[in-house]
Amino acid sequence: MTSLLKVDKVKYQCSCGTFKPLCYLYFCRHCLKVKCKECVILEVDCRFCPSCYENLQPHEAINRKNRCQQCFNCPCCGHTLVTRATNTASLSANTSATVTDLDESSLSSTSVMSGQATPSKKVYYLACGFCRWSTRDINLNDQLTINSWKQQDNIHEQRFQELLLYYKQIANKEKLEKDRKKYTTSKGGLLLRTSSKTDKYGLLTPLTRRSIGLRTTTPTSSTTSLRATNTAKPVDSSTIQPKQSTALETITPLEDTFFNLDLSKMTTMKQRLSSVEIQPVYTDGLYPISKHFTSKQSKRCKECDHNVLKPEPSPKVIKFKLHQMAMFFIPDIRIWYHPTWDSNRENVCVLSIVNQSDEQITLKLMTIDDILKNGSSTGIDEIKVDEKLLTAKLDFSGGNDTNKEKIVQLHAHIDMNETDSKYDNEFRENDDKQFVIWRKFAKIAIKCTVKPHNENVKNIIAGFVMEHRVVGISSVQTSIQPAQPEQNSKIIRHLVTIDFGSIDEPALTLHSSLKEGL
Amino acid sequence: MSSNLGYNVTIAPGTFVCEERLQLVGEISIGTKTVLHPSVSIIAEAGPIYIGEGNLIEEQCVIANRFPPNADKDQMNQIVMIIGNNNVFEVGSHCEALKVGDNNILECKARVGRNITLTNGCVIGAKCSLMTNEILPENTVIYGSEHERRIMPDRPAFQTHQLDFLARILPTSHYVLKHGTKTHAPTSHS
Amino acid sequence: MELPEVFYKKADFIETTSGNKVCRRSIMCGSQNIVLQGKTIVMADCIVRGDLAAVKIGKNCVICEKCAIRPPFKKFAKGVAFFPIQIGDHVYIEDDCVINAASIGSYVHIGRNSVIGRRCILMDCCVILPNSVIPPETVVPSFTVYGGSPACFIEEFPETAKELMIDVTQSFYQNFKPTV
Amino acid sequence: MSSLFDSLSASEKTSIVIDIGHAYTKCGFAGSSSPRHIIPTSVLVNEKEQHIFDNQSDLGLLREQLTEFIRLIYYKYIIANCRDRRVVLVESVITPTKIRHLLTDIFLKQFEASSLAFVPSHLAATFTLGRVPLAVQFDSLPYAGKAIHGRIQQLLEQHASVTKNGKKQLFKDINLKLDQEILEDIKVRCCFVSPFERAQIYAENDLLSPEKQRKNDDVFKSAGNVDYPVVSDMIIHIPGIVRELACEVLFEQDIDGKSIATLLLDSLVQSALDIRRQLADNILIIGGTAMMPGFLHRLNSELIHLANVSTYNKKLAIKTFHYHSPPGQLNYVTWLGGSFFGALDTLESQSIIREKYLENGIVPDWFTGERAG
Repeated sequence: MTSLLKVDKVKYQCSCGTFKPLCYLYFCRHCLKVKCKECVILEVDCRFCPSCYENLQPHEAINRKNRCQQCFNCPCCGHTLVTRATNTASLSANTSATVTDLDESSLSSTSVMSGQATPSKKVYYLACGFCRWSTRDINLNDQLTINSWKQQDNIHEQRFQELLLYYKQIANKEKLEKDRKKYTTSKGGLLLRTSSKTDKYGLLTPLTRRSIGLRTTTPTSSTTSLRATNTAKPVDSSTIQPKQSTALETITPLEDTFFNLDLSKMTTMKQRLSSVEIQPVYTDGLYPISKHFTSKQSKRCKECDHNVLKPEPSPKVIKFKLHQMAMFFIPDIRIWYHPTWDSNRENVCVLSIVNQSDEQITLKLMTIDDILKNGSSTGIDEIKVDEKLLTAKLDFSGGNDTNKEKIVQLHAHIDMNETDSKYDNEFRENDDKQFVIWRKFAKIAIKCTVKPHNENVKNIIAGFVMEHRVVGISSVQTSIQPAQPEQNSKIIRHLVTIDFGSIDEPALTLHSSLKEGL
Repeated sequence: MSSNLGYNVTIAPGTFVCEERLQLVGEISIGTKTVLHPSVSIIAEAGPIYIGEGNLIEEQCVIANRFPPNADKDQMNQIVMIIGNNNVFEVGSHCEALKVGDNNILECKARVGRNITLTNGCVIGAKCSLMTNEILPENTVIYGSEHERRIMPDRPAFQTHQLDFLARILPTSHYVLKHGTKTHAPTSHS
Repeated sequence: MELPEVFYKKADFIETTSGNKVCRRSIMCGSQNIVLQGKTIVMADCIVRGDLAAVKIGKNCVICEKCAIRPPFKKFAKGVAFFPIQIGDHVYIEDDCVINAASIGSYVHIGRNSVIGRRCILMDCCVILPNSVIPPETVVPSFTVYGGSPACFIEEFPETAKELMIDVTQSFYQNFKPTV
Repeated sequence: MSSLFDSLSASEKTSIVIDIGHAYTKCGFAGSSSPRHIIPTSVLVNEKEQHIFDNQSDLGLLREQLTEFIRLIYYKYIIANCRDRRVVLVESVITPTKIRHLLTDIFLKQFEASSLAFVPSHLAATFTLGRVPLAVQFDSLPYAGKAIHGRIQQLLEQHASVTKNGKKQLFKDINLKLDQEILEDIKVRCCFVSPFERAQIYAENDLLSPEKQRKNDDVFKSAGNVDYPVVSDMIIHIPGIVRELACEVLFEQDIDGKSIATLLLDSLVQSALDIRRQLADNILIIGGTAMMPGFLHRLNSELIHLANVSTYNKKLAIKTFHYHSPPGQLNYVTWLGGSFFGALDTLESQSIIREKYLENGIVPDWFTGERAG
C-alpha cells in the first residue's frame, strides 16, 4: 500500500532533522513534536508465536528462549512445519503400515468419523508444505501425541555451566576483595591489569611469573597423544577448579566422502546457522526448529518519556490504546499532477492536501524563501533549511510577488459519505480560486509552480513549509487555570520536501476533476 | 504467418473437461479420469499431445507442444508430447516438457521448459521455472526463489480423492465436454 | 502520490445495487456461492471458484486482472473437502495472483504475481510483496511485510496501515470511472 | 543446575552479548551456552540485502545501517528491551577506532544501554577453556572467507563449464560473475581442504594446467565433479580440482612468504624461549573458516612440515603441536567468552557506564589502560 501511494515521494522533517514519509512518523502530544522511529524508544508489550498466536507472559517466554513449544520451522527451507496424522494398523506395528495421511486440523472431525472402535492408532509426524521435508526424512519415529518433539540438547551445556560457576566464584572473590581493600586498590585497566594482585582471572600469571624468574614446570610426557597440560595453579585454591580443557594432538583427518560428494546431501549455510548449537553438515542432521516468537512493541518519546503508541496487548487485535501517528495531527500532502518537465520554466504542478485529524485546521503555507527571509516568529520552533537537499524552487503564486503566504482552511476528517457539499461551499467562497483549485470534504488541491535551480538538475526535489496549530496534552494540571485553553496548544511548522522524480519522467495524467482549475 | 487454430480432441470416458474459456489447438488426446478446470489451454502446435489418466489440470494452466526456437516449422517432423498418469498441474502452471512421467506435481505458476524431462514423483515448486536441459531424477523437489533441490524419500500422495470429488461436483455447475472425438475446423481469419 | 484515474468501458462491467463492479470477462463459477459486500471491483479474466466452496469478499476490495480465487481443499481420511474463503474489507489484490487462502483479513495488500498457498491465514494489515510465494498453511501476522519464496518477514509495516489502505481502496473506487 | 541458570537468565535485566563479525553476527544473552542467533551482518536496503561493512567510508550511512541492524537484533531476534540493559560487545582487536566509537554512541545514546563493555575477541575465546590461558590462539582471519570466494571464482573461470539453455559452454566464455552468496554456498557445500600429501603433489606437478591434469588422472584419483544448478536455467559443472584447490589460498605463501602456518610459527619464534613449548601445546583455532572440512588436519600437517624442513628447523625446537577443542562450535567461540564475561558480577566495573559517557564522551581503548567510565 505504501507502494501504491508512493508515500516516500513526500517527506516531512522529524524533530531530529531527518526526513521521513508522514505515515511513518509519530506525534508526541506532550512535546508537540514530530518523532521518527529513531526518536522513540521501543518496549516489548507482548510476545507471541507468529504461527499459533499463543500469547505468553514475558518471564515465561524468556524461559522458553522466546520459542514456541507447539510450532516448528522446517530446518530445510525455514517454512512452518505442519503436523500430519496417520493411522497405524495395529498397536504392535507402531511404525510404517500407513493407511492414509490426513491433516492435523482435521483431527477432531476424523476422530468422530472413525469412532467405530477400529484398532488403528494415530501417530503424528511433521512435514513441510513447501519443500516437502518431513521428520520421516531423518528417520525420526512418529510420535504418539501431538507436538511431543524434543529439542536437541547442546552437548556442551554441562561444560559451560561448570566453567560459568568457576568464573562466578572468582568474580565474587574479586568483588569481596575489592570491597575490603577499597581504599588501597589501585585503579587498573579494563581487562589487563598491570599488577598481579588484581589478576584474578590468571590471565597474566605465567607472564608475571616469568618476569620474576620463576619457571613453570613443563610436563615431560610429550609423546602421549592425549594429555592434560597443567601449568600455573589458580590464584586461590579454595575455588572449585573445573576440569581444564585438554589439548589434542591427533586430529581426525578429512573424511573420504568429500572426494565424491552428493550436493543434495550437504546443508547450506542458512540451514546450518538456523540451528546454532549443532550446525549440521549433512542433511540427515537437520532437525525441526522451534518457532521463534515475535513481539508487539509500544513506543515512547525519548524526550518526555510519554507513550506515543501503545498497542492492545492481544496479538490478534490491530487496535491501539494509544495511537498518536503524525498523520492524525498533520495534513497529508501528495503529488497529484506534474507536467513534462522544462528546466527553464516554472512548471505548474498540483498537490493535494488531506486533513486526517478530527479537527478543522487552518493551514499557512510558506515558500522556503519566505522562511529564509523572515526567519522564525517568536514562539515557533525554528526550522533549519538545508538548501543543498533541494534542487528546485517551489512557489505558490506563480512568481507574482504579492501575498506569498497562503492560508487555507481544511475540514475535519469525516467519513466521505456523511458530508454534504454545504460545508464545502462555505469554505469555497473564501478560497483563492487561483490557488485552491478543487475542494471536497477534508481534501483540497492546490496549484504551485516548480522551477529547477539550473539546467543540470536531474532529480527534482522541491520543498515548502507549512504552519498550523496543534492541541496537545499538557503535563501541567489544566484544571488550575481553566481560563487559558490556549495554554496547551501551539503553532508548529513543518518542512516538507517533495521528490518529483527524474526530470525525464513523463507528465502525469490530469484528473478530470482538476481540469477546470488549471 | 499461418497458424492453425483448429483442433481434434479425443476425450476418454470418465474425464471431465470444463468448456468455459477452454483453448484447444491441434491434435489432443485425454485419458480417463482426468479433470480439466475452466480456462485451460492445451496447444499442440508442433505435434500431438497425449495426456494420460488421472491427471488434474487446474485453472489458467498452459500445456503446450511448441516448436523449438529457430526451427523451420514446415520442414520439421512432428514431435509428440506425452504426459503420463496422476500428474497435478496447479493453477497457472506452464508445461512445455515433452516427456512427463507419472505422479508429478507442478505447483502454482511453475514453468517447465521443453528440454526438461520429468520422470516420476517430481515436484516443481510454486513460481519455480526450469529451463535447463536435463532429466530430473525421480522424486526431485525444486523449491524457493533460488530453486533449491532435494530428493524426497517417497512420492507425493495421489490425488484420487480430489478427482472423485471434482468428478461429482463439476458437472453440476459447468458445461462439460462429453467423451468422444471432436474436431473443429481451422478458422481462417483476416 | 494520488492514484490515477482508471477508465473502463461501461459495457464491460456489471454494476450491482450495492456498488460492486464486476467485469463481464471474469469467470464467476457458482455465483450463488459468491458474496461481494459492496463497492468491490473484480477486473477482467479473474476466476472466482464459488462452485467449490463459498467465497465471501468484503467491502471496498479491488481484485485486479487475471487473479484466481480458489477455495483450498483439505484431505480427510475419507475424501476431500473444499473450504470457504473469507476476504475482509479494503483488500487490494494486484494482477496475476493465485489466492488459495483460508482467510484474508482486512486492509491487506497483495502484490502482483504472488501465490498465496492453501489454507493460509493473512491477518489484518499485512502486505505481501510482488512475486512472493506464501507456502501452504502460513500465518502472516498483522503489521508485517512478507516477501520472497518461501515468503518470510521482510520488515514491519507502519501503524497507519489501516488508514492508508482505506484511503487506497476508496480512492481507487472513486477513480474507477466509465468512459463517457 | 541448568534450571537455576535458566531462571537467572530469565531476569529482564540479563545483559546481552553481541559479536558483530564482518560476515556474521552472533547475538544472545549472557550466561547461556550458545548464542540465540547467528545472522548475516546485513540490512535490507530497498528490499535488497546489503552487507553493513561493505561500505565503511560513509560514516553517516554506516551509522544508519548499524542502528537499524541493532534494532533488529533487539526486537526481532532476541526480543529484549534495550533500555537500561547491560551490553557486552565482543570485538576484534583490529576493529577501527571510529567503528568502536560509533558503536559506543549507538548503544549508549540511541539504545540507552546502562553500560557497555568491550571484550577483545582473542581473550574472550580463551575464557572457554577454563584454564590458565596460555595459548597461541588463532582466529582464521576475517578476510579468509572472502579470499576463498575470490579463488573459487578464479578457478571456475579456468576449469569449469556451464550448461545454459541446453548449451554447454566454458565458464570463462560466458563471462559469468557469481554473487558472493553463490560463491559462499559453493564454498560451504562443495569445497574442502585437501590433505597435505595431496596438496604437495598438486603443488609439485603444477596440475593446474589441463594437459597435465589429464595425464595425471591415471595415477592420481582426483575428487569427483559436482553439478551445481544456479537458479532456473544454468548448471555449473564444478570439477573436483576446483573444490579441492579453492582453500589452498589459505596455505599458499604470499609475496612476503606468509601463510596461516608461517604466521603461527612466527609468533612462536618471537615468543620467549621458555614458554614456546607451552604455547605449541595449547593452540586454539577459532572462526568459521576453521570449520571447513579438513582444515585443522591440514594446518597440523603444514605446521609439522614447516617446523621440520624449512627455515624454522633451526629457530624452533618444537616438532609437535596440540590443539584445544572449545565447548561450542568454532564460529561462536568468541561469543561464548563474552557470555561468560557478561554473566559475572564484575561486569559493571569493566564497562563504560552510560552516565559517565554522556558526561565525558570518552571511549577507553583496551590497550591504553584508561579506566572505563
